[in-house]
Amino acid sequence: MSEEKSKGKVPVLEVIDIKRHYTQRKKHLTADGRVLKHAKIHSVDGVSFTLNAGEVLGVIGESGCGKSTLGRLLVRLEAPTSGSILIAGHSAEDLIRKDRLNFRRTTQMIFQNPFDTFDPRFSIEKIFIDTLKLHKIGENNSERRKIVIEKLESVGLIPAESFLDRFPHELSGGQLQRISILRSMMLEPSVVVADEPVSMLDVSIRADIINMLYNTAKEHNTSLVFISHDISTTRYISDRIAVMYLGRIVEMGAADEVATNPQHPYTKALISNCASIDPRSKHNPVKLPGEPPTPVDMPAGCAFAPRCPMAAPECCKTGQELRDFGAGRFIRCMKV
Amino acid sequence: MALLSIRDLSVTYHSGTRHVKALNSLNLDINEGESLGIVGESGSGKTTLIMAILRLLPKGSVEISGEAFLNGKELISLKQEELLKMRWEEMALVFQKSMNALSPVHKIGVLMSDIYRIHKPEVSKRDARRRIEELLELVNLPSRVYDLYPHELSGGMMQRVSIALSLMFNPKLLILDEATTALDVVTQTQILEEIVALEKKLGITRMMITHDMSVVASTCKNVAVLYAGCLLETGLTQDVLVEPLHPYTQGLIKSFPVFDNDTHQPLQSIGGSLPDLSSPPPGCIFEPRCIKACDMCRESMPRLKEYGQGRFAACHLAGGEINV
Amino acid sequence: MSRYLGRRILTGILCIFVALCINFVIIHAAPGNPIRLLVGKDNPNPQMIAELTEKYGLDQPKIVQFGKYVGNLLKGDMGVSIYTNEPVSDMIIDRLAPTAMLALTAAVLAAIIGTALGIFCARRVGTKLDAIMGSVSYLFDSTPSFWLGLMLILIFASTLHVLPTSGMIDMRADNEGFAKVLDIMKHMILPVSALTLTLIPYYFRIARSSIIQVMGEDFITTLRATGMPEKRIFRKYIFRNAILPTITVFGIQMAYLVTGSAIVEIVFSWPGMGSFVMTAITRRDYPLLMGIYLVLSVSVAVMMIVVDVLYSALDPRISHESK
Amino acid sequence: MRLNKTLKIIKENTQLKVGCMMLVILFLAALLAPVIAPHNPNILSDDMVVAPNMKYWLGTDGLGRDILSMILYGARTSLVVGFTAAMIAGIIGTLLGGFAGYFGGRIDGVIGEMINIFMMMPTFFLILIVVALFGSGLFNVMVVIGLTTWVGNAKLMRAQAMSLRQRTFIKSAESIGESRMAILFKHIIPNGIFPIIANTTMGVAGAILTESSLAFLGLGDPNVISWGQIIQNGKSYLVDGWWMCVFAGLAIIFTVITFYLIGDGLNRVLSPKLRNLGKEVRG
Amino acid sequence: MKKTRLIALLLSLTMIFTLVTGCAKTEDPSEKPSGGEVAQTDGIKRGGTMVMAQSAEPITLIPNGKPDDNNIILEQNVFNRLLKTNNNQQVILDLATGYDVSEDGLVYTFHLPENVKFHDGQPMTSDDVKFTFEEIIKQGAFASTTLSVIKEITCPDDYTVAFTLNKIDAGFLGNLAYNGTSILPRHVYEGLDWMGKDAMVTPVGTGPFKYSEWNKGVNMIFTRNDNYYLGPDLPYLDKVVISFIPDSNTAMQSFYNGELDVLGIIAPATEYDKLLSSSNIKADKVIYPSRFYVGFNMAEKPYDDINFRLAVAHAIDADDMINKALKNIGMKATEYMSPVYSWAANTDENAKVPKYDLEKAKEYMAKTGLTPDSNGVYLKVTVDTYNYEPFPDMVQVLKDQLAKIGIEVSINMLEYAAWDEKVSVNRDYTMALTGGYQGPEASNLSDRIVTDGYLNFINYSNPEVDRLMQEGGALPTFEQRAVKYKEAQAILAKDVPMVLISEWLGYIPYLSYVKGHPASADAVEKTAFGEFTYCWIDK
Repeated sequence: MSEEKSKGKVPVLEVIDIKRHYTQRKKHLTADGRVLKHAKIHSVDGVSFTLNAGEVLGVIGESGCGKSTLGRLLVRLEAPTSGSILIAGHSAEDLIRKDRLNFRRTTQMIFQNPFDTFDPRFSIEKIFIDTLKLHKIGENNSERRKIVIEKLESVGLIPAESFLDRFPHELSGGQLQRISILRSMMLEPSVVVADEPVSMLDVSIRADIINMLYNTAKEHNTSLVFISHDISTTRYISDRIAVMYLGRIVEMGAADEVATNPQHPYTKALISNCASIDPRSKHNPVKLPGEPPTPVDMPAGCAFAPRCPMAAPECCKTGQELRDFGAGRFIRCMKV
Repeated sequence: MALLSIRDLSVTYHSGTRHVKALNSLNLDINEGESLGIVGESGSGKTTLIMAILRLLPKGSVEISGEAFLNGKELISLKQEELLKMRWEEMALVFQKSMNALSPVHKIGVLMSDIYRIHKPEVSKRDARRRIEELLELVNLPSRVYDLYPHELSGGMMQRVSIALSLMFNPKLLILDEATTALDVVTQTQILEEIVALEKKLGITRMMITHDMSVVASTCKNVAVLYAGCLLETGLTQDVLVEPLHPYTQGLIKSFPVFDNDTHQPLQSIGGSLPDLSSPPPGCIFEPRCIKACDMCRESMPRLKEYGQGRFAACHLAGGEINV
Repeated sequence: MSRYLGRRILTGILCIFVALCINFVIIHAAPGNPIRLLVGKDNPNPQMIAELTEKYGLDQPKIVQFGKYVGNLLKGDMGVSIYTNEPVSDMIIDRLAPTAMLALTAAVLAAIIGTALGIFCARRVGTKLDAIMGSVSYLFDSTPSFWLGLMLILIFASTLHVLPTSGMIDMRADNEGFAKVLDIMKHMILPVSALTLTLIPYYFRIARSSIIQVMGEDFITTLRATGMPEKRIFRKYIFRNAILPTITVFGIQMAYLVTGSAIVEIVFSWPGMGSFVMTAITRRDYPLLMGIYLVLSVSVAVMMIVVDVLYSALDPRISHESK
Repeated sequence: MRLNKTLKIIKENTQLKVGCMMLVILFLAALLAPVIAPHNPNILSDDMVVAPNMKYWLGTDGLGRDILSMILYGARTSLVVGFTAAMIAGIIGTLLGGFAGYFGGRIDGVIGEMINIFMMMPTFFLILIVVALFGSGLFNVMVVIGLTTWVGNAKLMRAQAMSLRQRTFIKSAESIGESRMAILFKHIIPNGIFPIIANTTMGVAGAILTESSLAFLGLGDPNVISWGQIIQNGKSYLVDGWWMCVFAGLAIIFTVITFYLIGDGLNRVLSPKLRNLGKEVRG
Repeated sequence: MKKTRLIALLLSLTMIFTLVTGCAKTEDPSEKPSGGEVAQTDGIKRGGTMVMAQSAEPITLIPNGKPDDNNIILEQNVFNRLLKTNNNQQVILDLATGYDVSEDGLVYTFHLPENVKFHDGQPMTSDDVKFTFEEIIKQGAFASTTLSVIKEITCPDDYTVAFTLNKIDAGFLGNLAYNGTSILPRHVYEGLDWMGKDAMVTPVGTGPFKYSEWNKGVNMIFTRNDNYYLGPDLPYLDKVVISFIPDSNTAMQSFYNGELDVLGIIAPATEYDKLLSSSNIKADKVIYPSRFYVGFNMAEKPYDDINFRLAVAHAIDADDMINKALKNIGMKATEYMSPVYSWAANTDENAKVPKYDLEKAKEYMAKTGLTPDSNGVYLKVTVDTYNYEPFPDMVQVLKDQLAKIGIEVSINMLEYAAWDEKVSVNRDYTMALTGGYQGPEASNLSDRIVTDGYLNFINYSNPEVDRLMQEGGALPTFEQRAVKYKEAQAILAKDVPMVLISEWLGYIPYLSYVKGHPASADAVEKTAFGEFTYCWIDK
């Protein structure tokens, strides 16, 4: 991990063993409005990685694996239970304490649901202008408006003026997601986290969003964390891929490497189950017995062991380390 | 012979002054023992189609025209009593939101055996329970599920319960409405495989509705592409997905990232968005978004035309010629 | 469950205590001196006032008074009325019974009639009848119960002379046994009607809307798709699911039973808590007032917990089990 | 543009339509009372307990005041009491509920317990005792009703804020750098306020009913004319002067229905669940 | 002299239960009427139940304990006193068969009948009488203040009891005849805490009716005492039921509905026309020594200004007030002394209450030195009054009348206890509309007007009046006292410390088939208020 550091290059984002534990609250409200407590959940359980400027890291995993929590931790929508996040070598904790606005500007997030990303009561113009005003970009509103129009046109939302007066519910999901990306990028962040940015969109328009995200990130030399359950898409956009299972990274490496040559049994299963639209392609999906796990009762040993087709008795006993296999490849399995 | 044939089925929703034509003269056939995947994005009328066939659309504000024959019986005009008998015995359904598909305050087994005894009132409660446990076993669920409440199961398990429920009377036609969409890839593949295996075993004809073409690609013999209430293309899956005739199908396939390919072939979207169905374009329904659209497309809606064995497409330009 | 219940009871007690403090402050901060009232303004014997003030401990600092009150309360003693020297608890029980009789009858009737009408209309949504019933429910919902009571008196008692206007029993008749019950029932007709009529819309709307809501649930579609006849779906599934809110409302209604019927009781001179509270207020009978408010707070707290427990018993989705 | 939209919404919802029409009548009655009232309601004439006739359309009360004029002027009192009390309850409820629901944690704990405590208070008796003990001026009545009836609003707002804080646009606002306070006032409250608006509208009706109940118990403000007081006075003439109670009661019912209708209509229009019903069917 | 047990908190109801005693009309108790006589005349019907309403429940069952308006019926029917006040407010014999007064006027000797038994069967003797009065004084019961002149009580024999007084007290007999002096059996009431925990002990007396049951909040039932000493015919009724109906309008409806035989509460003023015009209802009129008046806080400006008070006095039209607010059930107050004590009233023209004269009022107003604003309003005042009938209506009329001389009234209606604290105790007010009992003796006027009078919340102080009132109270005969009182009234007429409006009139309605009601002509002389010994139902 310290590879880049030794080269004298400070990574844009460095995540060191962050954990996020919840005490699960049942979503049931009692008559008097209290929330009832439940068990402890290890949503993110010791994740570490680094990310360089302009790099795209894809994070894949099934629902409940903690990938969305990881995303929220990275942009500090939630505070980690332990561990630290360094942005360009500075602790996020310090940054946010010293200058919250500046920190927010540095890290941005693209959300899954574009239909809900904007306050439904605000026009697109107000959404943009408010953001710019908050971050003291532009001298006055007419100048800001000019900036916004320019940006909108650059991503093909033409004529830009016609969008400004409209309200979020009057736009399609694709348009909204583009506006969302645009707004984040306007702040020139160094890290952008995109949490399933296309999963709510129709298949026919996903590609545009993916492409736009990729292009703007590269253009601004922004580091991108792309969170998704869709391996094909993730592979398409990512430089590197991290596979998560029950709050931990089980495998990480260059996108093509992980995709074509998965090593961890879970990654293998995931990729073998990966859907294809070519009816001619034959694939023999690896079956995983048992139910998809919940991070409530974590097994003592390897978290994947109960479902692992190659699990040995010792897998259930001792935890696994994320081992470095060189060339940026990390795998958390003793069998590899 | 076609188990289900749909003829000129149209559904219009009326609300105030708006009239939304959710299904527009749909024609479809499913042969016995085959499987049909209906692909469509949101707003394409997939769910409306099922609801219309099952006669579950709300009365009053909805207008249905056309016919749908199941095993020779016309469903749209069928009498209520006969319909009640046909439901579930001849056609069963697995719902999209399986979590909400069962009464939350009743135990799964109790509800299932109650349903069982609608069509088999003579069966004792004990026998009903045995049958239900059998069904649960069939979908790889432990029999203790019988005494659980829906909220106590995970999404995958509930989906299995839904499937078990739908197989209760070995229906001739099994309809799956986005039945696996909410599930994880691994679970989804597993359940789909189980369904395919079961239908072979029980001789069930399957109609599957989804927006995920990869699901269709791996499990369906035939595919129909639905867009804005119109059937644009249909045929054998291996034909349609490999060599799509309709520009919409082509666009869909291009926007799907291909995994097996090593190269970063750029993805493409279909520009624009769904037309307003209360005032559809005068010509081809897909014309506003079609990159190939010509003048003719703006004038008239192309009709479904056969291009070989069971292969249909509705496009003026399909097959490189102009179809009038 | 028991842990949850324990927690609820604990917080309930805390809330009751705070409510008690607030009541104490309000009651004692108010102008007026119960001893002056007791002695009468024409008999302002200062010595007697001083003696009585001391006797009831009203000369002590308020905080000491409050401490003593709470101390006695913990021993199960709610004190005695400054006026009658009777134990507050006995006095309240004496008055609570007629109130409960009146209000319970009304609440049960309203729940049954309202729910039945709600179901009736829910199955006819959009029809003229539904619209008419809806309007009528607005009408009764908007009618102040005291006014309705007056109108009932005007029509049935003063004009038609068919029903008694006030009280609980016929003073002249020496009814015993069943005749007495009948007599009480006759006296209950008007006040119960006034209460019931104003409560019905409540249940009507809850039942109607929850049934409409449940009818729109996905699982109803499932049941329809299975070929289950509508009647059976309704009886076994819609009703069972839709009745839950009604039960909650009924429980909460129970909690506010006393306050809800107070004003109607006053209109009909029903010997319940309504006029009792008014008298206690005018007399500044501190222990009695504190007692009444305590009983009311406790009954609300208890009903809330009961509703909770009942609800979790009826709705398996809600469980307070700590695994 | 927005006005047109509002008008359209009102037109499409029967309850709102009828309610708004009734509200206009009420407001006109209250505003134009000095113009349209046939008599000065404060003047005690010598025509006491006169049944409705051509001179006194709705008769007179025991002191010779014209009931119609009193009812017209009474509309002012009812509206003032209703709106002020409901506004107080609405503002307190919104703020407390908003804080509790959005910030959660300990703040929520404290406010939650406050809500519990207030729920256990026998509200009407509390109002009764405070007004009886500390004076029955209109100001007292309004404030006391307002201070004791915010609980419902707080619970609604709390639930709203709790669900809103899960919404993407709140997280989005946070990630864009807005402060929590700004988000509360800029996004949470404005977006969650609709049920509170509807509930507050109902609260107006509730406050009017409470005020009339108090007046009926003899705890009205004698310096203003209120419908409850007309009934309280008229109750002595129930049989021989039925018109006093009957008409004033009808005025109360009219007003209360108005606000119930509007509240219910608003609920229907503003409730996202019901609003989206049409969309869902299309699926 | 404060003998009344009135609790003013239920002022309106109070009046009816309290009757004037003392020397108002006569100094000599009249001859004891013999019970048998009436009974023998024209076909009296025995038996039956009589139902009456009462607004509130008793707070004690010991008639001599705490002051309680609501146990009057109990006191009058379950117990007897030595003497009683009849419904014409004359002192007559009750248990006592006669009495002698010593030459020096300090020893009163009473003779008791020999056949009197308490309800528990024990005979009543002079010892019980001695016990009763000693205990009243010992326990500090409410009659103890007025009976403090008693020096010693002796029992020469079982049926004779003698009271020795400290000093001459012309009101002594009246005090004995007043409430709180019922003869209680020693064997039951000895050792009990009358004022406290034992207040609810089951009553045992000698009266015509026995305490039977009390259904809390519902009713209290009295049944016939078959061993009543006036013997076997009396009382005529089998049962008397008090029905507790807090709301007077509801009570009226019950009464009209025939659910009550005797209304028992003060009828709302609005009902009088109907009551008086109804053929099957009888309503007997009673004047109480109680009057409605407007008081000024004379410690404050401009109320210390005689011109201002005169302006108000002339601006108040009592006839209008009586007509509108009191529904004609009032009597214009003309003198500063209650007409009940006519012997003490100064009927001189220049000692009378100012008459309504709007022009004069305006003149006086102009003289106050206040300046009217553009609307002609000289000043805004707050009038504190009670929130129960008839004050709310009266204050509205007052507001209307004062508006005519440029006084804008803001009404502050209070519950009695709050009014008491604000006005009587704290004297934190400007003007007050009030009423109040000014009996049971003429001298009670001083409570409201002498400098240290405990009801002098108007802060009136005139040494001359103080002196005259004190002297008047200490003189032995009415003639002597009347001189002083009349002189004081003349001064009051000059100072106008209060504006008297009306006397308090009451009607006691009952259905006409009720015979022998205490208020009726055939029983008024021989029964006390609320005593139903001679009542019978003619139906």
